Order: sequence, then C-alpha cells, then structure tokens
Amino acid sequence: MSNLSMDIYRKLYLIRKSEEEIRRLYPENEMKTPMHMSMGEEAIVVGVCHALSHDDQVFGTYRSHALYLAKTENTDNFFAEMCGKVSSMQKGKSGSMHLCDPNRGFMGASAIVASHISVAVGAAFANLRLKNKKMVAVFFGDGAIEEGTFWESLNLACLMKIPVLFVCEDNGLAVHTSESERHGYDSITDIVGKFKCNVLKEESTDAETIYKLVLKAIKLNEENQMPCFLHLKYYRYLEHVGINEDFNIGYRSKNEYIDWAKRDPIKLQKSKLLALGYGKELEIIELQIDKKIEKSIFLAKKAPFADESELYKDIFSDNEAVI
Amino acid sequence: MSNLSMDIYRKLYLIRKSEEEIRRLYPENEMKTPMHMSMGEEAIVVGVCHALSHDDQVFGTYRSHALYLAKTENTDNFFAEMCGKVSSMQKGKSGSMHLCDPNRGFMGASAIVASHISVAVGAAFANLRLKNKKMVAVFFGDGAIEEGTFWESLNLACLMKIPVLFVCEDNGLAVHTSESERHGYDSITDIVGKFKCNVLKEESTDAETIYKLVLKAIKLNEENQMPCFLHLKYYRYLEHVGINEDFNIGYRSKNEYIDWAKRDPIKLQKSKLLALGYGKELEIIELQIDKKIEKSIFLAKKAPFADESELYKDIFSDNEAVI
Amino acid sequence: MRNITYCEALNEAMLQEMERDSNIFVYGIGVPDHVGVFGSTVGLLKKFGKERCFDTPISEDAMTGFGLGAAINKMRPIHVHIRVDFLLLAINQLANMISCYRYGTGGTLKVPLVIRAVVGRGWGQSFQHSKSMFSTFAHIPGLKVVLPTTPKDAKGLLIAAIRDDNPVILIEHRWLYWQVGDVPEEPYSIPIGEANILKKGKDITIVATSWMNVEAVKAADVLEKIGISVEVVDPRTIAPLNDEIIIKSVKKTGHCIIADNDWVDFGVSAEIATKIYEKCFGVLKSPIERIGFAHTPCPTARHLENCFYPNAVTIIRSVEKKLGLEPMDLTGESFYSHENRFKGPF
Amino acid sequence: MRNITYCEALNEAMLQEMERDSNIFVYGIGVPDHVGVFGSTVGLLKKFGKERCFDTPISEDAMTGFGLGAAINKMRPIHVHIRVDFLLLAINQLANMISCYRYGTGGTLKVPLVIRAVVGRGWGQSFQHSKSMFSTFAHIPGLKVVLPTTPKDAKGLLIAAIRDDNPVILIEHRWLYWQVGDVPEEPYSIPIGEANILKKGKDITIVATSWMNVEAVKAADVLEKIGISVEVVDPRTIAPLNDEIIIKSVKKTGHCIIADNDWVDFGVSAEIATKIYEKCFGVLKSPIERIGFAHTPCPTARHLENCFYPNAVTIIRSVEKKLGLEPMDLTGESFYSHENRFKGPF
Ligand SMILES: Cc1ncc(C[n+]2csc(CCOP(=O)(O)OP(=O)(O)O)c2C)c(N)n1
Ligand SMILES: Cc1ncc(C[n+]2csc(CCOP(=O)(O)OP(=O)(O)O)c2C)c(N)n1
Ligand SMILES: [Mg+2]
Ligand SMILES: [Mg+2]
Repeated sequence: MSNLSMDIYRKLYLIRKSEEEIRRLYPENEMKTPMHMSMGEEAIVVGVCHALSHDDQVFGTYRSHALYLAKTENTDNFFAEMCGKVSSMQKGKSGSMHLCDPNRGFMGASAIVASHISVAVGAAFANLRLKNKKMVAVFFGDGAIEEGTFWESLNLACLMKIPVLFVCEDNGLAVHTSESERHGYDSITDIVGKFKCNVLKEESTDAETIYKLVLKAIKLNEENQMPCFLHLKYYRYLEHVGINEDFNIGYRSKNEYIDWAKRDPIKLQKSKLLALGYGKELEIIELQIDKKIEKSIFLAKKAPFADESELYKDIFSDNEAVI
Repeated sequence: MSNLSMDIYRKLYLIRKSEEEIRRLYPENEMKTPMHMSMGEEAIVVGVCHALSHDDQVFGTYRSHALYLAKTENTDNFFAEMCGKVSSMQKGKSGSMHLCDPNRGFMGASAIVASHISVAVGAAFANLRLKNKKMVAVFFGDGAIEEGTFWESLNLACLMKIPVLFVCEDNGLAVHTSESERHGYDSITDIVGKFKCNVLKEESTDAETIYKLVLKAIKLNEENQMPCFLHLKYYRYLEHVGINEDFNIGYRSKNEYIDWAKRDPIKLQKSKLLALGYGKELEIIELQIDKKIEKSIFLAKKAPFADESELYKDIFSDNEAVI
Repeated sequence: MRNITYCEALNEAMLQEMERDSNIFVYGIGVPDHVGVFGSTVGLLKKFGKERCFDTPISEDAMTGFGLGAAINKMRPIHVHIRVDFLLLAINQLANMISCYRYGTGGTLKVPLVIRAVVGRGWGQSFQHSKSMFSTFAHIPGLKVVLPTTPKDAKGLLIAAIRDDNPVILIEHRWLYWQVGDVPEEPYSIPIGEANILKKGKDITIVATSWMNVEAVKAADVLEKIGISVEVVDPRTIAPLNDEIIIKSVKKTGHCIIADNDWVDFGVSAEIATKIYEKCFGVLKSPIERIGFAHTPCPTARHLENCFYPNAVTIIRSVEKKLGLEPMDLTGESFYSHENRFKGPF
Repeated sequence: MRNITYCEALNEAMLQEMERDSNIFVYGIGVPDHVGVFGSTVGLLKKFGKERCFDTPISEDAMTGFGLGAAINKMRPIHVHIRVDFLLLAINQLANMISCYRYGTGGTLKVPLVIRAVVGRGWGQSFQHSKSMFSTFAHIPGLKVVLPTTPKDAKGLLIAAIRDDNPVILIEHRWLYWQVGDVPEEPYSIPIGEANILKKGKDITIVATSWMNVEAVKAADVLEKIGISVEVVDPRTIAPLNDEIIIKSVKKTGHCIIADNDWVDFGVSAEIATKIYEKCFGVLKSPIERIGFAHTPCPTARHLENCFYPNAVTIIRSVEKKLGLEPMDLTGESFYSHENRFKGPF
C-alpha cells in the first residue's frame, strides 16, 4: 500500500511540478504552442494509468500534459517538444496538443474534439485480434460526448465487444460553456448504461480511489467482455487554453475552485502519506523529481532546432522522396 | 370514427396501389430511378401524417414513396418525377430518392442515411421562432441511428426543446444486415428515454393505432415541450432496392413475411371497415383512387422531358446566370 | 473616412443586418461568449438576446444541417466556426445536402445560409488547426465561396452573403482581423463574384487570396522601390470565379504569380492558373509561378512553420527570379511578423 | 493470357494478399453480404471468416477512425465504401487524422490503411450518389490517391496499396468493373505513382482519369479511322502525381485534352493542366481543353444525366475542334451505353 501510494504520489507530483514549470516559463515565449493545462485532473490520469501496464495504450486530447506524464514519465521528450526542439521524438512538429510516445503506450493526442475515440476503438480491436493483451484507454472531455463520433464509437465497441476503457473527464465545461447549455439529458452514465457497456463513475480527487475503480473496470471487462465507460469529475483550475486563472471573467465562480482546491489531488495524496509518517520519503521523491524536471528543461533549452528539411520528413513511410 | 377510418384507408390504398403500379411498370424501364419500396410500412406514415395538418412538415429518406403520398396525395407529381418528366415540380432531377413538395409540407428526402435529421431539427427550430405552429416529423430507419448525426440531432432537440417528432421506422434491416449486427444495445427506446425526450413505441400495423399514438405524442409535447421519439416496427416486404421479393437469398426467412402479411396494414384497415359494413363505400374509394392513379400515370407518360437547359437551372436562386 | 478593423467590420455587418431583419440569427461554438470568435461576434448576444445569438453543443455536422433546415424555413442563419478545420466534420452537409437542396426541390426552396470560417496561423496551431480547404468548397457546384481581404470587403461581402438567398461560405484569415481600413458606416454590399485590384501595376500580376494579398501588397511596395511595378489582384470570390479582371491584368503585364493561402497542389492556384493559361494563351511571357504552403502537414515549431508558410519575401524573390533580377537587399525592410502581434496561448 | 474482369481482379488481389498476410482484414457496409460491394468482396467471408471480413454499423466516421487505430497497431485494414459520397462523412478522419498521424508521431507510427471507394453512374443515382471527390483527397498532403483503369491495374495497384505502409485511397469506377483484360494469376504490384500509356499516338494527347480512359481510347479508335493519331495517357495515381509521361507525351504532340471523371472547376484537370502548361511552356500549340461533368449537381433523369456526363463523342468533337477538322460522321459507330449493360434498380 505505501509503495503504491508513493508511486502514485510520485506521478502526481511530477505532473503538477512540470505544469508549474510551464507556467513559470511560458511567458519567456520559447514554448510556442497552445497550452491546455491539466491542473486539477491529475488524480484521474494517474489513477487510470497506474492501473495500466507499461504496454497498455492510451489516447488523449489536446489537454494531455497530465496523461502523457502519467503514462510515460518522459519529461525529457515532454519539454523538448514544448520547446520545439530536435531532441524530441516529434522534433517540434506536434507541440503541446499532439504529444505522443508509442513505445511507452501513449499513442497520440488529437485536437479535434472526439476524433481520437474511434481510433482508440480500432487500436483495441487490433490488440484483441493480435491477442497481445494490451488494454486501451481513451480520454476525452464532457464536450466530446456531443460529437456524433463518440456515439458511433461507443456503439461499435459495445457491438464488437472491444474492451476499451472510455474515460470521460468531466470538468463541466467546454471552453466557457457549461454542460447544461450543451446536453439534452441529465446523466450521461444513465444513457451509456443502457448500452452493452460497463459504467462506473466517481467524483473523487483521490488517485487511489480512481486506481481501484479502474482495476474493477478491468476485472468487469474480463468477466463480461464489455467495454467500460468511466465517468470522472474534476475541476479545471486554469483558463481553457493558457496558463492563467480566469475567475475574473465571470463565467464561473472562484468559490467552486476553492472548494475543489481543498481536496486537490496532489495535496490530498501528500497529506495521506504524511499522516502515515512518510515525510522524509516524500522530500526525497520531490527532490528527485525537481531535479529530473530541471534537467529535462535544461536539455530542452540547450537542444538545437531541427534542420529545416525536417518539415518534409515523416509524411510517408519509406517514401520520403515523394511528397 | 368511420370518416377517420375511411380517410386512413384511402391513403393506405393510394400508397399500396401506387407502388403496385410501379412494380407493374418498372420493367418497362421508363422509370430510370432506384426504387426503394415502402411496402409494409404504410400504417406508420399514414398514421403519422394523418395526425399532422396540411401545413405541418415532414422529412424523409430515399424510401419515401409512402410518406410522400401519405402527406401530399400528389400522385401527378409522384409519377411524373418517377418518369423524369418536365411536368414534375423537380423536372426529373430528383427521382424516387429525393421526392419533395414543400407546399404540402413534404420538405425533402435524403439518400445519405440520417443526413436529414438535423435538417428537420433546424426546420422545427425555425417554426418555433416564427411561431407558425407547424410541427415537424422526421422519418428514418433503424440504420440511421447508427450515424453520429442522429445522436447530435437528438441531443440538440432535447437541449433546445425543439418539438420534433423523431419517427424511427424499424424494419430490423439495413440493406441485408440485421439489427443485432449493428447495435451495441438491446433497446433504443431505453436509451432515448434517458434524454429529455418523450418516447413512445408501437409494433402495430394498424394505422389508426399509430394515429392515436401520434396525437398523444403531440399532446405530450404541448405539455412538457420535449421532442418525441416514436419507435415503430414494420416489415419490409421487398428487397432493399428494387421491386422484387428476395426471400430466396437467405438473409431472412419468408415465414417472417407471412406472419406480418397476415396483419398487412391495408388488409387490416379494409377488414375493419368491411366488418362495420362499409363495403360499398370502399369500392367507390378504391375505384376513385384507381382512376386517379391511372390518370397520373397517363399524364406522366404523355408529358415531355425537360429541355436540356434544365440541367443548369435552379442551382442558385435569382442567380441562374452564374453557375 | 472612418478607420475600423476587419474584425469590427464583420461585427458591424452582422449587427446592422440583424437589426434590419429579425430572421437573421448567428450561432456556433463560442459565438456568444466574451471572446466572441476572435472578437467578431462580441456584443451580439447583449443586443439581440440568446434567441438570436447562441452557443451550440460540439456537433458540427448536426449544427450545419440545423442551419440548412432553418434556412429552407425562411430564417437566415449565420453559422460561425473558429477554425475551418472543424467544418470538415460537416462536409457531408455541405456537399450532399446544402449545395444541392434547392436543385433537388426544383427551385422551390431557397437556402439563405451563411457559414463563416476562420483560417490562419496562431501560436503553433499545428496540423489540425491550419487548413484552408476552400478549394474543396469551390469544387462543389451550389456553394459560393468568398474570401474578403480588406475591412471594407469584410463588411460589404458579409452583408452580401447574408442577403444572398444561397449558401455562402466566408473564409476569414485571423491575421486580417487586425487590418485597419476605411469602412463606410451605413450598410452596403459588395457583389459576390467581383475581383478587386489592390494595387495597380504594369510589370507583373500577382493574384493572391486572403492573407496572401497583404503579403503581395507589401512585396509590391518593396519592389516599387527598385522600379518594379506590380499589380495585385484579389479575386475575393473564388466560387463563382469571375476571372475578367485577372485576365485583363495578365494580358497587360505578361507575367503572373499566384499566391494562395493554401497548399499548392490541387488548390485554387491550379484553377486560376489554368484559366489564365487558357485565356492568355500566347500572351504570357513566362510560366505562372504558384506560391503556397509547403506540401506537408503544418508543423508546430515556429522555425518549421516559417518554412511552411510563404510570405512577402517569398513573393519578392519569386518576382525577381521571374523578371531576371538580382535578389535585392532586404535589410532594413520590416515585414509582417506575427510575433509582434501577440504571444500565445493560441 | 488470362482474361478476367476488373471486379474479379480486385477480388483476387484481396484474396491473395489476405492469404499472404493474416493481419489484413476487409470491412465496410455490405462487404460480407451476397452482393459484396458490386461483387468485389464476394467470397472473402467464406474464405477468411467474419473475423477478417465484416460488416459495420452505418457509422462512416467512426469506422474510418477505427481503421486508423487498427493500422497504427500493426494490422492492415481495407475499408470499402460502395459510394465515395459516403466517405464525405469521414473527411475529418482523412484530413485531420489519417493524413498526418505519422507526421505527428515523428515517424514513429505507420498507417498501412487502404480505403476503396466506388464512383460512377448507375440507374439514376442523382446528386447524392455521383460525386468523385478525388481532387479533395489529392489536395491533402499525406494521402495517396490511386485510380486504376484496367483489370491489370486494378489488381496490381490494389496489391501495391495493401503493401504500402501509408494510407492509400483507391477510386474505382463501377462501370470499369465489367472491363475484361489480361491479368496475371500470381500476385504482383504496380508501383503507385506511375502513369500508363493506354494508346500510343502522335497528333494529340488525351490525359484521362478512371472511366474517362475507356471513353478516350474509344474516341482514339474512332479518330484513327480518319487518320488522327491520339495518345491516351492515364496518370493512374493522382497523389503523388508523377507527370513525366504526361509531359513527354504533350511535348511530342503539342496538343492536349484532359478528360476527368469529375467536375472541371477546381478539379484534378486544373492541377494537371497547370503542370502541363508550366512544363510545356512554349511547346503547346493550343490551349488545353478540359472535359468533365457539367458544373451542376447530378440530375436523375437520363436525358439530363446524359448532358451532365461527357463521353467518347464529347472527346471526339473536342479533338476535331482542336485540330480544325470537320465533325466526322459517327453513324454506325457504337459507343458504350450503360443501358445495354443493365437496367436498375440502382
Ligand atoms: C471538432 C472540434 N470542434 C471544436 C473545437 C474547439 N474546441 C477546442 S476544445 C473545445 C472544448 C472541449 O471540451 P471538452 O471536451 O469538455 O474538453 P476540455 O477542454 O474541457 O478538457 C472546443 C469546442 C475543436 N477543437 N474540435
Ligand atoms: C451515409 C450512408 N451510408 C451508407 C449508405 C448506403 N445505404 C443505403 S440504405 C442503407 C441502409 C439503411 O437502413 P435503414 O436506415 O434501416 O433504412 P431502411 O433501408 O431499412 O429503410 C445503407 C447502408 C447511405 N445511403 N448513406
Ligand atoms: Mg470539459
Ligand atoms: Mg431498416
């Protein structure tokens, strides 16, 4: 238990700290990529990813900083890509919105709302056929369920018994528009529950709670071969895109934030560990991570930009000449 | 009651007879348009349209012979368009798949599955804003609910409280594929019922039963301002496209047909009226309709084709010169 | 003389038209929020209420069909997309429904629908937020496609689009939003299907679309200093494409460069070039040069993005080559720099 | 020599490849039913079972994303659409996802995905079942677009597409399905990106796409009788477009007609024309003539449909005009008539 809790804390802290560094560095204008910050959602991605194995696969959205780090812990690539450097696997072509690291199971992220959901279903289908035991989890917001393709993908996975974890990260907002202005129903889980799909929901900001929920989801899937829809609430701390708070604008109230911040996922996990007497260990972990991130940022800043010819590369496989 | 029953019979007979004429004439190859026959679904369209007023509006699919005739009774235009003649309002440009007669509330038909559903929602929205009291009913098959746009449109209508009648004509088939191979759920009505939507369903082939159901739907809408989803079962008598039976192929059994044919909507209505002693009146009506259809076909055959310049007309309004 | 921005011009066009005709409404994702689609819809909610200015679920396909339905029932919808890329989810509605709805009803119904879609660069938008796609729209009979360049065009063409009884797609480059120009206060319309000469010249013709007109005019101004007289022609409408002014210009200059705000291959530049080649056959002194995006997905990193997008310098170098000039010294020239305009986040 | 139909050639290509590589699967609406997408997928279900040959819900968008997902996870999907028009529901997946997925992963993932889509006339298909749309696909970097004409091409190019590690869209005209030709029995591939001379000639070049090649060859045969020697060049692949053979031909003949199986404006004919004009500058003896669909939605009635679609006669008249010949007497010539092939219902 303490090992698990500690591992989870490590990831939570890694994510939060990385984003804090982004907030610090973004004004330098070296990261020329639109930042859709994860702050607030860390418990979800860490909880889910911790229940997955290294080879399991996830798909995310433009808001995938947390998911990327939870799955890969690859801060080197993360910061290199944010800075658009050649040292990143994508060499700056993708930026914050299209993170990926397939070798660690992060299969890609899309900035077209909901467009990656069917891709995840197809990926899970391939895993099923190839019998490689890889799970697939696809993350999307409460806005994505308004796109028809969500429903098509859900129907397909239920029909074909493809064991996808549909992870709906519900922050109640699409940009500045609240859920009640977008949804013609009271409860998405009630609806999805009528599909041949397992449905689980949670409002906790405790990553361990989410972690256990996902273990349950995986078990359910093994039992009845149905995909699982996980509906998880969280609060978006910052503006839709950008590194600032935006409570002054008036479309939401700061009090909501204050309520949620009381049970902030990182603080929550830390206080649990502190209560168990792990103060010293925490300090060490935090220090290690601070160093790791510092080094990643240092490397990212130091690295050169890709040669201009990179623009024309990696469009086609084995076929670079023909574009 | 007898007047109502008689009116309904008139429409049922008109539709069935018109399609029988198509079956007779199609082999002459003068109707160069793909026929998706309605036989079997007559109770639904007649029941619904009879509950609507002349100015109310309907939208249909490529399989809209019955709907068109139930709403408009306009056999002249119907046969003229089937034959591609200038005497049709569409002058042969549209054929069997894109019937329309906006002046009688038939607003168009689409051969891209589900693509007209959102259009109907928009049309109903306009009626709401213009406060013209026109109802809108949109007809689609059980295949259409697999398209994402169905879910988007449903959500929208529920969200905006747009009083559309969503009429799902469920024949259990999309071309040759049965529902169980396409749907990842047991009951579409259970799902839609979780939206802010009224849901009614019926398996009857009695047009009067459907008619009453629709009156109820309209009343419900007045009470709670929610759209209504009508789920209505029927059996497609003929092949997906074309004028023949196809029980020899093996994807469905003729026994199903035999069961349904026992309660064939036209026969059913007729026997009710006969039991009430309306034999004489029925004969007169049938004769009138036979004549009407005969005349329409005669006119259609006699009419010339549109001038070739018609190809370039009616693309833009007031702007024929610029294409 | 009243100078306002392109963005203000768009806003004013909608405001004045919505005042005139209560059947006009404007909708789309983010339309009524405080940002108002890069500012273009700001204030409309307050003025007209949420019955006529409203947000939507993220359902581009259905919301486009919705517009068609409202249009055939005598309303006049304006549907706004903050990026044209999202409109790709609604291509079926454009190509299979909207473009042929009137045709299929034998001219019985009209489709007075306006679709506004924003294109252009931002703060590293990458490959999913950087397409232009207007050549696809122009390819489909039954759609009108308009690309206003100046603030005056923005107002006049948007009003023309709103008054048109047919579907009109307006493509607006987000960098143009900050362009300032003289815009009459009263409502007016500029006919759809009329090109515009942005700068007169006699040595070479540059046909440019959307933002590339700004780059072309800048290039022309710079080249003027070394005595090269460039004519910049903005077709403004690409469907229907009226090529009269373009042809006249090329017949006069004998040289032509097309600078399109899109990929070159199978783009608008191909259609315009073909028309010019055909109608100026034997008159052209050199092959037409086409300038556009690199034929790659758009990358995020700024230095690669800079290689992806052409600009005034690309045009200047191309003119020099065409006219057999030595590359001029451009130090000291100040070109449009996005960086100077804003920094992130999007 | 073994003569089989284009349809059989497609079928054989899939069959042989699926035997070779168990990661290949084929899916789409109607794929496993007894009709088998105009016959092209018949027998695959029986041979490979429904794990590798399956039907889908009517969900083009999701089923396209599904193919992408399977492809990046090392399967090799073939997605079949009985009409290209339905693919319009999945343009977002093509343009925003499939075309740039590899690019966005820095070349880490491959997308070996084949999309087969049928175009062409039927029994009054009308405006929603008659588009071609391949110029849009060709416009988007990252997609390969192939249009096989002969049975031999059908097999060789489909096999090449299946073996390609990149997304390839195959456009098949349904009238070509009945074309008969010599097709080697063993599996073979024809390189994507190579044009093909269907008939050698010296007086004029006709560049044609898809079905229009059949019309062009027919026109050439007829014109031969009056001593006109027509060269028919089939690009076969339009993206990436390799124009070498085309240019060589036009340089030789000096005259060119492009007959595209699509609308003319903003279509493939514009790109090909532009390339020719540019590379044959000063060599062309006359402007290029473009032949394609009328710029209208496609009507249903046969006599109007006949005006909408060009054919061999259109080409013959165009050649005559270009070469300054009197219109020849065509009585007695028999041209392809769809009516003779089949009557309805679709
Ligand atoms: C298809 C599409 N439409 C519109 C947008 C613009 N957009 C970007 S993010 C967003 C809101 C999405 O909300 P949600 O799915 O809840 O995710 P969140 O931002 O809350 O994480 C919108 C509308 C887009 N990216 N893609
Ligand atoms: C978007 C789209 N995909 C595929 C098709 C081909 N298609 C035509 S009818 C049909 C089946 C539709 O089934 P359903 O909605 O149940 O209507 P029914 O034919 O049973 O009346 C299909 C798949 C189409 N027309 N449109
Ligand atoms: Mg959200
Ligand atoms: Mg059905």
